Parts: sequence; C-alpha cells; structure tokens
Amino acid sequence: MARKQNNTITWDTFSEGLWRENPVFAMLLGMCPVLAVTNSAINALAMGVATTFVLLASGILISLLRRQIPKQVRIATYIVIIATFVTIVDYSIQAISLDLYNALGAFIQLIVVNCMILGRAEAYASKNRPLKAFVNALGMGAGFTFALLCLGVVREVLGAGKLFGFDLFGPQFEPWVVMVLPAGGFIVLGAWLLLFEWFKQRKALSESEAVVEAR
Amino acid sequence: MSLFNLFGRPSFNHGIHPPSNKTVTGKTPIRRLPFPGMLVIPLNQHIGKPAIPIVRKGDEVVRGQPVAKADGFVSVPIHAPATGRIKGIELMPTALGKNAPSILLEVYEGATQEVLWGEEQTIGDMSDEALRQAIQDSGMVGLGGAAFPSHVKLTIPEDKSVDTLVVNGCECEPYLSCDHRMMLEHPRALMRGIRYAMRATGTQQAVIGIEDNKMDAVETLRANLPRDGSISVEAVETKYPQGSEKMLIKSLLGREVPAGGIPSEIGVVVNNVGTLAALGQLLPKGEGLIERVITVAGPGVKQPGNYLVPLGTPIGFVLDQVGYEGSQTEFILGGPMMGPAVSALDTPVTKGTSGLLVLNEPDIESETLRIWPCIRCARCVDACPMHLNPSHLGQLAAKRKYETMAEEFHLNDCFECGSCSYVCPSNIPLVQYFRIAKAINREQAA
Amino acid sequence: MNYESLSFIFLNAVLANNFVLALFLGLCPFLGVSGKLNTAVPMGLATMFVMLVSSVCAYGINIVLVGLDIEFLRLIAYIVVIASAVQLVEMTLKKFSPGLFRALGIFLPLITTNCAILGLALFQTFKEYDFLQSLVYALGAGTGFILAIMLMAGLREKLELSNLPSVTQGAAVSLMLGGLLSLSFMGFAGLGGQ
Amino acid sequence: MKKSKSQIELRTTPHTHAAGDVVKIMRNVVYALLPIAGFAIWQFGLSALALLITVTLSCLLTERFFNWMGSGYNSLGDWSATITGILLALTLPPAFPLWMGAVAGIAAIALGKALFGGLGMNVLNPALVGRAFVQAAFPVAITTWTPAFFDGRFSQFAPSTLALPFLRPPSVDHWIELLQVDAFSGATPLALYKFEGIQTDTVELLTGMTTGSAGETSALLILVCGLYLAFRRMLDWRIPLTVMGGVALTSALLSLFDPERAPDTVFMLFSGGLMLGAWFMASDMVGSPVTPLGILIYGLLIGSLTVVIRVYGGLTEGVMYAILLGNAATPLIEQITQPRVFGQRASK
Amino acid sequence: MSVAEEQLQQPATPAGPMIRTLMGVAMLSGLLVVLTFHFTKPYIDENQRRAIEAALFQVVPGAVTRRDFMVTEKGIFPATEKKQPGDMRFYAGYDDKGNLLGIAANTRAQGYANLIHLLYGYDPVCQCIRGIKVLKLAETPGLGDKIITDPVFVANFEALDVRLAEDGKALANEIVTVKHGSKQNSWEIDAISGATISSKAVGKALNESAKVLLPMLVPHLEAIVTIIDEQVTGGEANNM
Ligand SMILES: Cc1cc2nc3c(=O)[nH]c(=O)nc-3n(C[C@H](O)[C@H](O)[C@H](O)COP(=O)(O)O)c2cc1C
Ligand SMILES: Cc1cc2nc3c(=O)[nH]c(=O)nc-3n(C[C@H](O)[C@H](O)[C@H](O)COP(=O)(O)O)c2cc1C
Ligand SMILES: Cc1cc2nc3c(=O)[nH]c(=O)nc-3n(C[C@H](O)[C@H](O)[C@H](O)COP(=O)(O)O)c2cc1C
Ligand SMILES: Cc1cc2nc3c(=O)[nH]c(=O)nc-3n(C[C@H](O)[C@H](O)[C@H](O)CO)c2cc1C
Ligand code: SF4
Ligand code: SF4
Ligand code: SF4
Ligand code: SF4
Ligand code: FES
Repeated sequence: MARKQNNTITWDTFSEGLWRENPVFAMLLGMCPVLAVTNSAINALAMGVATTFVLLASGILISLLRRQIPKQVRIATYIVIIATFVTIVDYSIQAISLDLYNALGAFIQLIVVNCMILGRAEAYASKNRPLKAFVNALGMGAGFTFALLCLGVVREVLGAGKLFGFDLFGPQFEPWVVMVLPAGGFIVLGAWLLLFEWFKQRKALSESEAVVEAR
Repeated sequence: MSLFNLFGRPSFNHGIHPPSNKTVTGKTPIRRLPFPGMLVIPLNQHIGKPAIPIVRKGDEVVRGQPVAKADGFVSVPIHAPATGRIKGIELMPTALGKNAPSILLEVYEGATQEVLWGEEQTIGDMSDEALRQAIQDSGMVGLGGAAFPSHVKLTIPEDKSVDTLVVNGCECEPYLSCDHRMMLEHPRALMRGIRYAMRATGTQQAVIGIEDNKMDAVETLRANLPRDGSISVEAVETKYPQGSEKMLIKSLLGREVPAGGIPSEIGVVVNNVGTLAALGQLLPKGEGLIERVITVAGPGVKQPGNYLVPLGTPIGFVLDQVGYEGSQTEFILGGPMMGPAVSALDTPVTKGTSGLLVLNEPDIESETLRIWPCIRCARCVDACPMHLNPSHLGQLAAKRKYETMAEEFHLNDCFECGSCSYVCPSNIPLVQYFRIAKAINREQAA
Repeated sequence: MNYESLSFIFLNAVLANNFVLALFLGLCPFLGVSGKLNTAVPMGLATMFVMLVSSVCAYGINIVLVGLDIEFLRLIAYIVVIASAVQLVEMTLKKFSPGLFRALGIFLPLITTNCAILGLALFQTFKEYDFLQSLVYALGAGTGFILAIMLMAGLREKLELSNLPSVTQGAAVSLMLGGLLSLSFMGFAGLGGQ
Repeated sequence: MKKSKSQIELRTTPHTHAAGDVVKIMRNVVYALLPIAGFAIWQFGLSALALLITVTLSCLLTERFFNWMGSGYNSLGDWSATITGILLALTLPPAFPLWMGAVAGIAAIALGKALFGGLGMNVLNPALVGRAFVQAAFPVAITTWTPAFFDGRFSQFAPSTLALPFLRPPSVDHWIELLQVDAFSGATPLALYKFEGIQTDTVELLTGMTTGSAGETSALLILVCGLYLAFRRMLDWRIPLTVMGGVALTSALLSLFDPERAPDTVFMLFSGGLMLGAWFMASDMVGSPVTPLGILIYGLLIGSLTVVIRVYGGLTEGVMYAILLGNAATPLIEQITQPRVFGQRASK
Repeated sequence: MSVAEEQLQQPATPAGPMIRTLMGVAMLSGLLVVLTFHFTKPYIDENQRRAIEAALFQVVPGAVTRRDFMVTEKGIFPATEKKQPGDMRFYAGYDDKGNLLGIAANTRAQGYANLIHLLYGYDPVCQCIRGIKVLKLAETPGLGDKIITDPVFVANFEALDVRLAEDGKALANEIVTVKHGSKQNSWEIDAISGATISSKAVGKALNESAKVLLPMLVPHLEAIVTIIDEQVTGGEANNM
C-alpha cells in the first residue's frame, strides 16, 4: 500500500497489470465475472472492455478528487463513484445491444462490487496523479481483459467449436458442453493457473541450474 | 457392555486376531535350564528408582541373598540368582537398547545352587502393613511385562477403595504361553498369591480372566477355587490385546478406566497370574524373586518351550541351550506385538521378560515391504482398542503436527499395542510414528 | 412443484442454482476464506446474515425507487444502503452482543463488497419476489453459500494432509476443487423440474 | 556363539503383520470386476470390449504420464488405475464413442487423482469424476442406449463406437432399426420408470436383461462379486449395506410423505447403477470416512441422495452424483464423528 | 482487507467537509446517471420495442403492428404503465389493414437448469397456438436448447390445439408433452429425445398460461379484432 509518491510514468506503470500483478492470474481478484461471463470470447471481451472503462473513469475521477475526499468517507465516495460509472455502462450496453446485455446478465451491474476496482481506487488512484492513474488503470484493464479472453477463447473453442461466433471446425464437431458450464469455468481457470505455475517452476529450476553451472 | 457380549464370551470392542502360534509351547511342561557361567543383573529391572547395590567386586554371594536394596518406596531389592562371586558392576546392554549399570555375577560351577537365604513366615499372623513390606522385600514386580513393583500396586491409598482384584491370565500375545503353564502347573500357589493380594488390598472378590483358547487352564483353576466363592474364573474372548488391563477390566466388569487414569480409580487392581503365583510360592518361604519362566519360541527355535531361567541369564546362553537357526534373524524379548527387538545377544533375561522370540526371514519379510500412502481403509480405526483414529493420527504425524495429535486426537491415550500397525495394508509404521510424536511432545514440554 | 412456492425457492437457491457453484457469485470469499473450517463457518454465517439484511433493505428501497420512478438509481441506492445497513448492524452488534460480534464481526466489512450480496438484491428484484419470497430466497442463497464453503473448507483441510504435487499447491487446486464440486452439484440440476 | 550384528534385524513393534497389503487388495478388486466386465462384453459385444480396453488404457497412460511428470515412480503396479479404468468403462453406455471414453479416462486420472498427489490423496472418486466430466461434456452421447443381446454383437461395432475424435458420433437410431430388436425402447429401466411410469420386472433387473450402462445391468452378478470382496475383507461391507439401507429408508419415508411419487424400494435397489455404485464405488475407501459412525452417515447420505435425485431431480440416475457429494462431505462427516476414546467418559 | 475496518475505527471528525464532499459526489454522480439515462433511454426503448416486435411478429405470422392489452375477468383493457395484481398482459398483432391476426403472451416454467421464458402466439381463428419464441433460457447448450433449434420440435407449434371446452371455462384438452415419436393428437407435444425435461417444461408453461388466459380472453375478443385508435397506448412492455 505504501507506494512511493513517484510521479514519473514508466512502462512499468502500465505493464504491471498485464502480467506481474495481473488481477486475475496473479491476484485472483474479481473472480465472479471472470468465471461467469467467459463462456464465449465475445462476452469476455465485452466484460473486459466494460470493466476497463469503469476502472479508467473512476480512476481518473478519484485521482482528480483525491485531495478533496476526506479519509473517513473515502470508501463510501469511491463506491458511489464506481456505481455511477457502472450504471452508465449498464445503460450504454442496453442501448448498444440487447442481446449482449442479456448474455452478460447481472454481471455488468456486479462490476460495482468487483474488488479489483475498489482495490485500485484505494491503492493507486487515490495516491497518484490522474495521468498516472489512467495509465495504470489501462494496464490493469488490459490485463483483466487479457485474462478474460484467455478463458473465453478456450471455453468457446472447446465448448462450442467457435471463436467470436465463427464456426471453426464445421458442423461435425462435437462440442464439450462442460466447458461453457460453471464447472468448466473453474477447471479452465485452474488449468491456466497450473500451466503458469509449471512454467514458473521450470524457469526457477533452470535459473538455479544456470547459477550452479556458472560457478 | 457391547452388544456382542450377549452372544459370545465377554470381551471389549475392536482389537485384532493375530494367529496365536501357541500350540507347541502351550503343551510342553516348564523345564529348568542350566546355569550360565556369568549372570548379568541390571539394577533397574523394574519401573521406579534403580536398586542400590550392597555388594562389592569380589564379594561372594549365595543364591537368594540380596545384592541390592530398594531405593525408596517405588523400588524393590534384587536377590542373587545364583551362588558365585561378584565380578563387578558395569554398563551392560539391556532390552531397551541402552546400556545400564548391572551387577556381573560369576556362577560357581560346582555349587548345588540351593536357595540358602530367607526364613519361613506365617502370613496369617502378619499385619497388613507387614505383609506389604514382605512383598517389597521379596523383590516382586509385575511379571506380565511392565515390571511395576507389586507392593506399590497392592498399597491402596487411604482415600481410595478397591473392590475387585482382577487376575490377568489372558496372555494375548502370540507365541507366549508361560502364564498358561504356570496356571496349569501351579494352581495352588496362584490361589495363595491371590489371597495375599486380596488381603493386601482389602478386596472381597477376585476374578481370574483367561482367554478361551486356554480352557484347560480354566478347568484346572476352577477345580482349585476356594469354597467361599470369593474367587471366580471367567473365560474371555481370545483377542489381542485382551490382556491389557483396561481391556480386561472392560471385558470382565464392564467398567472403563478413565482416559489417562489407572484401574484403582474405578476400584480395581490388576495382577498377572505369573506374578501372583510367584508371590504364592515365595512369600511363605520368605525368599526373593530370583528366577522366572520365559517362553522361548519362534520359527527359528529348535526346541521351543517354557523354561525356568535364573534372572540375568544372557539370551545368547538360552539360545545356545535350545538351539536356533536362520541367517537373517530378529530377536524379540516378549511377544511379537509389543516386545522390543534386541541387538546384543548378551542382553539378560530380567524380571519383566516374558519370552524370547526368534523370527526368521520369511516372517519378517512382509515388513520390508514398501510403505504406501494411507488409503483410508479404516482397518486401524476398527482395530484400535482405545478407539482412537490411527489413520488420522498417522497422517498428522507425517506432516509433523505432533501437538494437534496430542491436543485434539488423544495421542496420549495410545498405549502402543500395535494393533493398528498390524492391520494396516499400507504397511504404515503407525506405532513408531506415535512413539516419535510422544517423545517429541515430551521434549517440547520439558 | 410450483416454482414460486417458498420451498421451491429455498431448495433451488441451495442446491440447483447454488450461488457459488452454479451462479458464480461470492467466489472471492469462497476461494479466499475456505482454507480452514473454523473461519469458513463464521464467514458463511456472516454472509447469510448480511444476505438477509440486504434482502430486506433491497425490498424496501425498490418500493421507494419504483414509487418515485427513479429506477435508474437502483444500483447506486442498493450498494449505498446495503453498505450502511451492514455498518449499522455491525455497530449494534458490537454494542449489544459482543460475543456474536467477535464471531462474525471481522467478516462483515469484507462481505459488503461481495457480489453475492448485491447479486441477491438484484436477482430478487428481477424475479419480482414479494417480501416473504425475497426473505426465503436470501435464506436459501445463504444456506447454499454455507454449504458450498463448508464442503470446500473440509476438502481443503483434508488436502493439507496429503502430498500435493508442487504445481497444484495454491489457488489452482482450489479452483479445480471448485470445478469438481460444481460438477457434483450438477446432480441437483432440474430438481423439481417436472 | 555370537552372531555378527549385521545379521540381526532390529525393527519396531509389532513384529508381525496381517496378511495382505494394498496391492493385494487392489488386485482382488480387479478379479472381482472381471466377471462383471465379462458379462458386459457378453451382453453388449464388441463395442463394450473396445470401450473397456480404451478406457482402461487411457487411465493407465494418463497415470504413467503423471508419474513421468512428477516423482518418476511407476505407480501402475498398484493396480488402482486399472480399477479406475474398468469401473469407469462399466459405468458408460456400451456404445459410447471410444474417443469420448478416452477423454473420460484422462479426466478421471488427471482431474480426479494426479492433481491431488495420486493414490490415497484424492478427495473424490476418480472414476466418477471422469464420468461426471463426460456426462457434462457429452450429454447426448452419454444418454444414448443400445440394445443388449442383439444378434451379431460379436461381429459388429455400434456405429457410434468408432466415431472419429472430436467429431459428433453418428446417430444409432437407424442401426438399431436394422437390428430389428423387438421391444427396444431406447430407455433404461429408470428412464422408463421416471418418464413413462413403466416399472421393469425385478427378475430382469437382477439378471441384467435390460439396457443400461455396460456394467450396471446385472444386479445379481454385482452383488455376488461384491460379496466375494466383502468376505475376503477387501472392502468394507458396512458401506454398501448402509447405502442400500439409505435407499430403502428414503423410499419408505417418501411413501409416507409423498405417496404419489413414492418409488418402489426393490426397484430402486436393483435398477440403474446403484448396485455397482454401492459395492464398488461408494466403497472406495479413499473417499469415504474411517470412523464407524461416519461410515453410517456417509452410506445413508448417499442412499437418500440417490433416491431424491432419482425421484425429484432432472436426471434419471442419481448414484454417481450422490457418491461424489458423499465424498465431498466426507471430511465434514469425519470431523463430527471422531470416535469416543476409550475411557473418555466412564461408561455405566 | 481492512478498508472498511479502518473506516469503522476512525474517530468522529468534523462533519462539515465530510458532508460537503459526499453531497458533491452524490450530486455529480446523480447528474451523470440522469444524463446517461436520458441520453440512452430512446435507444433502449427502441431496442426493446424491436425485440418485442420481432418476437411478436414471429409468433403471430404476418403481423406488422402491435397493441398491448391486459385482460381481467371483466374484459380487455389497454395496458397501463403499472401492472396490477391479477391482470394478464398480452400483445395483439395486426396486419397492415388493422385486422387482428393473433395475440401473444408470456409464460414460463422450470426447465432443466432454470426457468424457461417463452412468448407464444395464439390464433383465434383456428383456436390454436401458432408459434413460440424462447425469450430466455439457461438450458444445456446442444441439449436443452434444441427446443429452439430442433425443427421437429418446433413443428409442434404450427398448430397446437387449444380449443376451449364447451362451457368456455377450461381448455378442451390440456396440453401435454408426450415421449418422442408418440404424438397422436393435435394438443400433444412430441418431446425431444434426450431433452424430455426441457420439452415438458415448454408444454407445462403453455398449458398453465393458456388455461388461465384463454377462458378470460376469448369471450371478449370481439373488442379488439380491429384497431380502434383510443386503444393505442404505446404502453411500454416492461414486463418482458
Ligand atoms: C497391549 C497390552 C497387552 C497386555 N497383555 C497382557 C496379557 O496378556 N497378560 C498380562 O498379564 N498382562 C498384559 N498386559 C499388562 C497388563 O495391562 C497389566 O499391566 C498386567 O496384567 C498387570 O499385572 P502385573 O502387574 O502383575 O504384571 C498388557 C498390556 C498391554 C498394554
Ligand atoms: C452378513 C455379514 C457379513 C460380514 N462380513 C464381514 C466382512 O466381510 N468383513 C468383516 O470384517 N466383518 C464382517 N462381518 C462382521 C464380523 O463377523 C465381526 O462381527 C466384526 O468384524 C467385529 O469383529 P471384532 O469383534 O473382532 O471387532 C460380517 C457380518 C455380517 C452379519
Ligand atoms: C450435463 C447435462 C445436461 C443436461 N441438460 C438437459 C437439458 O438441457 N434439458 C433436458 O431436458 N435434459 C437435460 N439433461 C437431462 C438428461 O439428458 C435426461 O436424461 C433427459 O432429459 C431424459 O430424457 P430422455 O428420456 O428423452 O432421454 C442433461 C443432463 C446432463 C448430464
Ligand atoms: C473396494 C474398492 C473400491 C474401489 N473403487 C474405486 C472407484 O470407484 N473408483 C476408482 O477410481 N477407484 C476405485 N478403487 C481403486 C482405488 O482405491 C482408487 O483408484 C483410489 O481412489 C486412488 O487414490 C477402489 C478400490 C477398492 C479397494
Ligand atoms: S501383551 Fe504379553 S504380557 Fe500382556 S497380556 Fe499379552 S502376552 Fe501377556
Ligand atoms: S498402538 Fe495406539 S493407536 Fe494403535 S491400536 Fe494400539 S492404542 Fe490404538
Ligand atoms: S489401516 Fe493403514 S491404510 Fe488403513 S486407514 Fe489405517 S493407516 Fe490408513
Ligand atoms: S473483498 Fe476481500 S474477499 Fe472479496 S474479493 Fe476482495 S479481497 Fe477477496
Ligand atoms: S467478484 Fe464475486 S465475490 Fe468477488
């Protein structure tokens, strides 16, 4: 939490959310939308973009107001601000496409309680200049969207034989229905985490071997 | 009492049925072994403070003469098992693996080896106090294995009262049959001993519990019961560890010794038949405990049987007398379930030694098998006479959660009977885990 | 079975449409606080408690919102009112029942920002449940949450004693367990469907 | 006279051990499963044979793969993966496409067992995890039944059996018509009961003259094989007994409270996968409690859940889910049923 | 997570700035939301109207305009904004000349996974259901969703008999779902094999709605056979 008041914007400001502090893969935040709306890539993308928007907008606003908001009521204020932008997104999506709106269900409104957003507001936006908060939020949003896509792509390809709605394998393909069901969501995310952990351990292993060899 | 008791012999819940392997030794009468050239007499053959030697190197002693005196109440004297000369007091291997101070006694070869110590005494004339002192002076300890000084057990504290003496003739360990032979061959001494014990404790009734694979002993004792009905004989189910005092009390009386408690808390005193028979023989003559019966058995033994040996006889000598074979061999003092394995053949027979087993390769092979993970088959849970959950305890032990084991899963109620290890299809050395856990917990507490 | 009957609403929320395992709500506490049974149970109870409180609040606010024709403020109103109600309850609890507060208290603030709570409020509004139905729905959702988190905690405690491969330690195995639990709960799908 | 020390064995107590270890138990379970597998092959022919081989091989290969990824220790020798494979195959429809069978095997070992560290470490029954996975993945194929004892079952495969990997299996309707099997309804006894209200004759259920999963049809044969294991003490007879007791009890209770839908107890006991599940899958000790009271609760829970799902649920068959849920509840059950330690509360 | 805890532990500080900020933020957010609402409302309404009409025109073939009504024991009235307890809503579909082609109503029933929401079209001339449109379902893809895609199943609703009984108080024959391949009567629905539960849910939903709606509706149907301008309310179908 005790982030230094450092105003320079570096590549790191943006990229930490992509990988090292990826909200889904590294910090396991906002799990509900991650699992619930990733049964197709398009839903994943839409959810990712919507969340990113809320993240950006609330981040900037909170950063702008950061000196005005008294400590005592900051959480309440953040929640109100976040809820405002979520409502805006909610209505916008309804206006854009009812089908998409129905597919995402209540989870658009549930962005309000996505702890990643509140967490970023508290830990970053309230302590940094708007531009920096913006860049960081963009990174976090991108990382979140990336993770959602990782799930959405696997689940849609296996679960429906499609990608972004385009048929990949022809009509004879037998979809693995389980992938679009809740159980599939858990299992695919678990599998991604396993894969990353495996890579990490292999890398650690080969690095320690390299150290040994260098001696 | 459990429902099963309605249908069969009285018994406790759980436990196991290992093959008994007693047919050969149970039928052969007790024989005396010759004296070895040298006896090794550990000063600590009992639970409590070691005895204090009262002889010095070079002293001559006669058979039955005290060589060490009791060090306080929870301690007993030691008597010379043979006529001979003291060679010294040295550290010698014992059954527990540790070396301990022992009196070395060189046996005179030509001596008649008559007992030349002790005066006849009339028990009936003694006060209760004097009777208990006489028991201590005889050096008597529990011959059932624990070697707890008998006079301590038979002294009931003022604030407690005991109503029943349970006489333990179960002999549930496989192979062992020394108690069985004692009951067959010395029933009158046993009855005498029982009466002494009843007097010392002030109980009005005594029950002898015998496993139902020894019905001949039941018959023999029934024929020798006193008329007044104060002593009875009861056959109980043959099941290990029926002979454990808590289990036997449960089987015979339906009472449960409270966890962490001792029998006298529920008005019971338990003594082994061997102990009381020896008491019945020695007390009237005022002699000390200098020899005992041990069962020598196992696939590696050429002449298995029950032998009367002077205390302090090295097991190597015993084995030379009975003959044994086998290349890869394990020697066990006591029964196969609880007896410790010994590494040195000059380990002596002591007051608590009830048997000597020689297990050969084919019998121990199964133990060298691979240890599998616990497959949660529940056999250990169904075997544990203390109703613990050895499966869970074992898993906790593997993760070194020793404190949890003691605090939440009653580790300290485990009396290491080995039933759980015996049945475990994954060959998990549960008892060993539990011993280690207890030891570490003790260390932590200290 | 009548799908508006109270018993159906309850059972459906507990089993067939379990909030955690079928609807993906409340996953953060489900994954985060299920390591030990003795924290999972109070967490579950606290969640159920907050669900009941917010169900009542949401029912009340919705009447006001509909009455004033400002339904577009629903989201903001719900979240603010639920958060304040939980705070109020927490303070009352602290004052009048310190024991209960100590058992549940530390979990209450965590729960306010949890989607199972808001989800419950929104769903009961979409489903147009009346007051009693809403209450039973909240009770069912809470019970379902307790059931799921207790099963999960039990399994994870058991796994602590096993030799997990190095890669499965951590979050991955919790997710996989969640997946397997979810597969098992599929057995309840269609309960009362005919 | 002295032996050199190296020849003396020093071990801790006890120095004897009951006969039989894990491998022996597992091997005996395989023996007990072979007659059931044989009956399945006799009943359903080549397709069932191919399915048994494919699924078992897939389990074994997956197990080997994870051996290689992990410790390197070869665990095929303990036979447990073989049991998983055979049991899994026995619970699948006989004409299940082979490639889906292979997926089931992989899921069983990977998700159900290797993930948690292999033998004894798993929390849910691996075979059933595999089946639940394909049940959710391929719901159509797993509810496609083919007739038993048709002529030519030893010379031809069901067309769906040989479907190409990842592709939709061809419909078997036409093939079944060509077989000209009389009275084949394409529904299992439970489905007939649930959706048509037709109750299959008990004798047929006992002898296996019905359709259903490859190995679940003959209740009698399964009972005999299970009893063999029970009497050899290779499985805990309390579990199947309490499961069956749970089924009977729940059926009886339902006939009191909901007589309209109350199932027939005997029918409930002998139809569907209950026998196989009770004797061979609920009894897998790895996922069941070890405490006596726990075993009772576990069995009754599985039995009653089975009936509830069968009668009120969306599926015709509840045994698989009931057992999985029973496994999942095992740690909780064990927590509340730790045995009363001897002497903890002095008895009367 | 300690944010909320911290908040709790904070001492009560001067309320002035606190209230000022909160008010400010509330005003700001209120403004934003109201703006959004007003800006998006026309589009959302338009979307919803199109969705409803698309569904309506599908289940009432040939219809080009719609009117919303409600029916009670007393008769048919134009739909009002607020739904009253006990009234039933339906849409009427008219051709370009303003003649009633059919009416459509919502219904739902518990399927395999969750409630299945349907819109069905009733043709007063043949006294039958002319089509259904699944509005919302959570059934298993590839299995339960065959109730939308399976042509054989959809064919059930080309003319599903819902004639009223002699006394006009009930359906002459209740709608029932029968096992795949055993449909014999025009009021039966031929189930999808492998998705019997979803099929049954459709039958049940139709039956439950039709047996309540039609006995109330049919006697008063005269009133709406052609478009009368006063009836036009443009009522929003927010009950979909
Ligand atoms: C597992 C176990 C088994 C035992 N089996 C016997 C037995 O068979 N016979 C016996 O006399 N004592 C047996 N004991 C010892 C008894 O519990 C008890 O200490 C003894 O009977 C007391 O008599 P004593 O002091 O005369 O030796 C066993 C103890 C344990 C822990
Ligand atoms: C029908 C029936 C079958 C039994 N089968 C077994 C069995 O296979 N394995 C087993 O351990 N006990 C079985 N028993 C119970 C045992 O006979 C015995 O009662 C139980 O193991 C308790 O033994 P214990 O008193 O030595 O603890 C069975 C009992 C019945 C009524
Ligand atoms: C993963 C899964 C999903 C299912 N989805 C549906 C479904 O969406 N609709 C349905 O009616 N039945 C569904 N079922 C239930 C079975 O297919 C059920 O056996 C079938 O509905 C019975 O109908 P039948 O007699 O025509 O085979 C599903 C089953 C499973 C295992
Ligand atoms: C009586 C008995 C039943 C078994 N049942 C199963 C089973 O249902 N499913 C399975 O995968 N393995 C079964 N096994 C094998 C083994 O226990 C299983 O693979 C373990 O769960 C792996 O840890 C069984 C073994 C025995 C002895
Ligand atoms: S363990 Fe040994 S001393 Fe104890 S009863 Fe059994 S045979 Fe006798
Ligand atoms: S050794 Fe301990 S845990 Fe094992 S059976 Fe004996 S008393 Fe029970
Ligand atoms: S006997 Fe062994 S394998 Fe069986 S439960 Fe006990 S410890 Fe586990
Ligand atoms: S609020 Fe706490 S429990 Fe919930 S997601 Fe955030 S960190 Fe996890
Ligand atoms: S996102 Fe649902 S509880 Fe956190």
